Amino acid sequence: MKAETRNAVAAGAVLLALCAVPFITGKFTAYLTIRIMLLGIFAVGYNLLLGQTGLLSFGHGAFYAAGAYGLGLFGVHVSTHPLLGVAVGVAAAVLLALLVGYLCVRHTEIYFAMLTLACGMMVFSLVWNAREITGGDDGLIGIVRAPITLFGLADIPIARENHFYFFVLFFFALSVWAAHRIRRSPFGLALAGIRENARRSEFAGVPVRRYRLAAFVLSGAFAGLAGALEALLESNARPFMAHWTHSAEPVLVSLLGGLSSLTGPLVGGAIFVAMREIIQRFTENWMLWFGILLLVIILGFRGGVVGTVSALFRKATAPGEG
Amino acid sequence: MQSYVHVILAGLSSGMFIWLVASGLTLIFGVLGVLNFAHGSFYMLGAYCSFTVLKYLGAGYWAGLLLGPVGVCAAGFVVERFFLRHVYRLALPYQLLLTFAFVLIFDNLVKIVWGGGALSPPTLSFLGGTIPILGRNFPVYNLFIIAVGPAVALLLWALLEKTWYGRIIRASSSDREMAASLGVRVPALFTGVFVFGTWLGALGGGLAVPYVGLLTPGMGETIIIEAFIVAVIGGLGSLKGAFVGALVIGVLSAFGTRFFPAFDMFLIFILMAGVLLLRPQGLFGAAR
Amino acid sequence: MGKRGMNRRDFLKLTGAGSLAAAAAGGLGGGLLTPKWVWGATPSVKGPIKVGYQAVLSGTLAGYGEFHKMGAVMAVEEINAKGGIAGQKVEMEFRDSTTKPDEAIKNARYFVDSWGADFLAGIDSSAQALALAPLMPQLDRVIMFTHAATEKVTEDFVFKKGVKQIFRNCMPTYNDGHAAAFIAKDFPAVKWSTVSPKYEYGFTCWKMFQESLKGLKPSAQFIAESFAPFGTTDFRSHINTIMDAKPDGFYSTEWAGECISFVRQAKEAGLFDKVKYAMFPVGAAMDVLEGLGKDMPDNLWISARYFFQYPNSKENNDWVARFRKRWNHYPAYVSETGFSAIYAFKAAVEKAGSKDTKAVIAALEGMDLDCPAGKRHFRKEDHQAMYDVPWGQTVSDPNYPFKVMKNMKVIPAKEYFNRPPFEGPGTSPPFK
Amino acid sequence: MGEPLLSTEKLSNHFGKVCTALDLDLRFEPGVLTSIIGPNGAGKSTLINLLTGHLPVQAGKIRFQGRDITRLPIHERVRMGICRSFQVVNVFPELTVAQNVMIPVLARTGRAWRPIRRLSRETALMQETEAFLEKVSLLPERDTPATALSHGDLRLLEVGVALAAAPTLLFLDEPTAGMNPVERVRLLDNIRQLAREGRSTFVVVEHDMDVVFSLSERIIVLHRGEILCDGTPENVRADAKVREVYLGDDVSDLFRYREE
Repeated sequence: MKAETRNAVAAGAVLLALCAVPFITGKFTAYLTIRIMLLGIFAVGYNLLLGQTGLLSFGHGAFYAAGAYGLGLFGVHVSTHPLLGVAVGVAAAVLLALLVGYLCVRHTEIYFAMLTLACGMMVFSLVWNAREITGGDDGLIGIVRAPITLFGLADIPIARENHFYFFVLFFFALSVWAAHRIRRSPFGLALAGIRENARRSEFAGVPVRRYRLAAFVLSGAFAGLAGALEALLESNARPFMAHWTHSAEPVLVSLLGGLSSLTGPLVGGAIFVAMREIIQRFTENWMLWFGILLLVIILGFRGGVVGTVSALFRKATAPGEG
Repeated sequence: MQSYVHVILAGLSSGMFIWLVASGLTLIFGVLGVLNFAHGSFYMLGAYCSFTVLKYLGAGYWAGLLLGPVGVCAAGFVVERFFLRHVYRLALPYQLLLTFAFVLIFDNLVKIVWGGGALSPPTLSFLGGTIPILGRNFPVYNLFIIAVGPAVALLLWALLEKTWYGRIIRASSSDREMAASLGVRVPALFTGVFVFGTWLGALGGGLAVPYVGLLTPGMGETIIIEAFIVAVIGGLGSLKGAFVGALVIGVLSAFGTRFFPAFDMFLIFILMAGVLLLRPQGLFGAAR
Repeated sequence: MGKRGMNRRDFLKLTGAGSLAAAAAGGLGGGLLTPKWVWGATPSVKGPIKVGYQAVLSGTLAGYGEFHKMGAVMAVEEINAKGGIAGQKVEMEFRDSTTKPDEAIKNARYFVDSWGADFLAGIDSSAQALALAPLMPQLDRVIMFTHAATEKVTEDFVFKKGVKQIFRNCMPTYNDGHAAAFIAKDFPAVKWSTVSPKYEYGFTCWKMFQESLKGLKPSAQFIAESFAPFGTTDFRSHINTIMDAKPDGFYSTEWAGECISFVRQAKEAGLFDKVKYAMFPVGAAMDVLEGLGKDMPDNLWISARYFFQYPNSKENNDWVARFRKRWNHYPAYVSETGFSAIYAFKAAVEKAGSKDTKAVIAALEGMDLDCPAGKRHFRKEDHQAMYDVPWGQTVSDPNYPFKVMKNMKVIPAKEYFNRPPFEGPGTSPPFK
Repeated sequence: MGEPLLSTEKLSNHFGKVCTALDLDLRFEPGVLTSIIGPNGAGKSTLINLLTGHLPVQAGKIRFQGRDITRLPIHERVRMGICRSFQVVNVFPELTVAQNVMIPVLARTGRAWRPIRRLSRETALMQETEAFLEKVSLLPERDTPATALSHGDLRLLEVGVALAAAPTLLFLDEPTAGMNPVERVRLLDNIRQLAREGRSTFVVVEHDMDVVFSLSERIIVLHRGEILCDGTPENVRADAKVREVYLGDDVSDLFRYREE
């Protein structure tokens, strides 16, 4: 299939470019790339819920925070093994997503958005107030990037920036591949059906609420993974990860890039991080210009940047093509 | 006894204050179906404009209160007419994103025009001062706010229920296409309602100047969340719900802060989640 | 690792293994030994001295960023006018740190890795300072905190974990917590109460105040406390809590805009008529004084991390006059700390004869620096600057559009600063 | 006649004062192609909505293959074998025709839960989907999004999606509404052929008398939520009440046309 190989080649090229970044660019660009990859994991997972299943959540920062605090507390109290920490972080996010999701998926549209916002802010104030455990608003400090010990045989250090870069790159590639496969899988098609027409999905025999919960928990897992990795990157976890303004970031990023494609949220994430940094270099009033940029993209690129650009290039549209 | 009365009074004044902000938000959502994040910015702009009229043009407080919000209506007009109008047909996230962009822009503009530092308004001559209630002073202005709240509610009720104009607004909020097919110039009506909602938000800002006694860039961001909570609990789109919701939240948080020290926004978000779970349309909202 | 502190074995394993593997996988690790990191730097200092400064320039605290900037820009202008540092021009880039830790981290990395900063300075929020601390060994630049007050950053990170790159020239929580008790012990008031911020800073200061006052005056009781979340604009319920308890002493670490709202609303409710002894450890901040102006009640005990009338020395008065001429504003405490931070870098580079981090750290440790706020002594153990700040009662003065201080009292810093090793008996005041 | 496929006891429903179903006791036998007719507002669609779960039951019981399904959620009723098509087209607009029909097949075969498996590799699934596409003669349009289909093809897709759930009892709500005669005949032949295969029992709500009388072995006439008549096409045509209330005069000439 021509389109399939074309995408695979493009993905391979991007992966190679990402591998080269730490060698050919400065340390700060490598750091920004890590931030873009973290936001990419968060947003590509989130878009499984918004773009694929059609549910707008404003509480996914809570699962991001669950991942970060899960890893952090595990590291401080049990073991600092990064892979175990990430696993615990993702597990914590999945559990929290299961609880919040079970409550929220009975609603849709604005009520689902408001309910997830309320749940997210509950987690935020819980983390803020549980000072003894989470360190309150100072954040959970003392998270260390210990080397990965593989069954005592080898120690892979990830403390240094370059090594940690590949640690994140591995999870980023894994996440994008997983999201791609999910979108292409029977499960992905069922989710798309729910987005397009939830009532008809029920009449097709799809237990809609259970699938929505599955998509919710899945996107929560991606958020937890991104949170755990940020905790390792910045050596701390902060209540503001659960704040609704942070939960709004994957929404903004997916819309910027384009909801209906796999790469939309990734491109949106790159724009979000890079443009904020570039604007800050020219002016202190970065919020003004960033706001104006958002307006241009919302009104100018109606289907998001990727949606509009790919529409321009694609002559014969292969329907349903990513 | 004294503490109970003062807690209730404090709750009423803060509740009515949130109602003033939530009223514009709810009206706009009810008619246009748009959840306007930037409503907090219009509140902030209302405060800054009234402050400017008060301080620099030497006009009295009341002139500030009336002229200030008018300036903000121009901003509201521009936002709806040239930007929001293009996203009505788009899905909910796009509308939220558009209003979110304006929050960033207005916060930064205020800092550029009025500077980053906190501004303190001159104290009120008329309606200033306090009167002792049960041995403790209570600001006269807060009593005025407790009175203004219901007055605005009555004004809105009268406008929507009694006037011909109100009937058109209610008609197009329940069925946009039908109203349009009956010859209602819906786009113009939407602009009018949005500007009126903005005026309400700006009025809230103007009234806030003596109440909060402080103006800082981004001051709208904390009040908009409280207004959201109230709008949701009262029932999205229902003005009556927003009014009652504001009273409940105001008095509840006043009691919470006074008698349950562990009280926090956490309890208010539990209430919000509870209402959404058990009765999504809120206390008075129309059933979904 | 955090709670138990990093023990020796873990620390070595972490860095030991880290550098070994890095050397072995040199190709993978990229330019390991950057040419600049050479032992025995040559005496002459090459290239401009770059300072990366960041403070809050957006949101409700935007005013603080502007006051930081006034102080720092003025210092850079004056130094460059007199030939710069060790003959090199000083360049400064100023960024909006917002209040979010990840933004502060990104800016710090940008300053060092992309812009090539030699020094970092600024930071208003304690959470940002604590988030930056573990990063400093990797960035390996001296950072001078000019506002964040948390004592954890100096006690835990500098002293216990040995992150030598961190310095602070601004008064930490000690003045707000401990010194306030030294002032309060002389008052007849016994039943104390507080309305303080509902986050670490508020909790820590109230705890310090209680411990020190209990030590100095065992009869002291603490009968009511109410904590107001960040962003509170309506304090009336909190004030009700205090007035219902009928205390005779009141203490509050509300600061910036929230302090203005609180004082205004408390005055309306008559709190200050009922409670004769009210203390605001950060009430003398210029934005609060100017914000309240004539509305500031009299006889409140206030302090700040620098007050423009103290010390009444030629250097300070001259600086204040220069500041007012340059910016048409009275200097805020963050303007003084911003100004002094740049001069601290100047003194350190010229003393060390190099801008290499290790040399500058050595020069700064134990240094005595004359600043507008008086003499600052950078303690060797935790890199915290010790200097004296005044306490006084608000009084109106025809020369100023805001209230100033009368009955000024100064507690020497060494009497109330926590002492190394910051754990166990005898490390926090009152000292026997 | 053994256990009925589906039966109702005292099934009733009202919207405020308007009663749309009053104590209906109905039985549907397997393999019997039934039509439900009645003037507008007689409660035809309401009946289907009640039986398929689209509308919650206010009073009365529904049993399917002996089991009480009154409170059963929709997707479980579909799993048990009850499905329906919609009067107003209600498909998956942005998805392709093949994807539209694949979803019910996926759900039925339980393969929808596979998150990593490539859809393109599900050959068995693809063949089954194409078989259903052929039944509604939409195979050529397999890769066009539903939004790009003509009205007639959309109606076919509407029925195709319902068929793909392979229900034992399928309610078709005016399947041929808006179709041109050629498409209509083609669909009716398919339905007749499927009914003959005996896997699914069809119940059709229809206005077109030609379709009703040519297709169904049993006709239920509804009027104001009550059963006016229930029997073979012959006794329905002969029944005086039906003629007077429902068929009225203009249709009687239809019979004249029929008898010539």
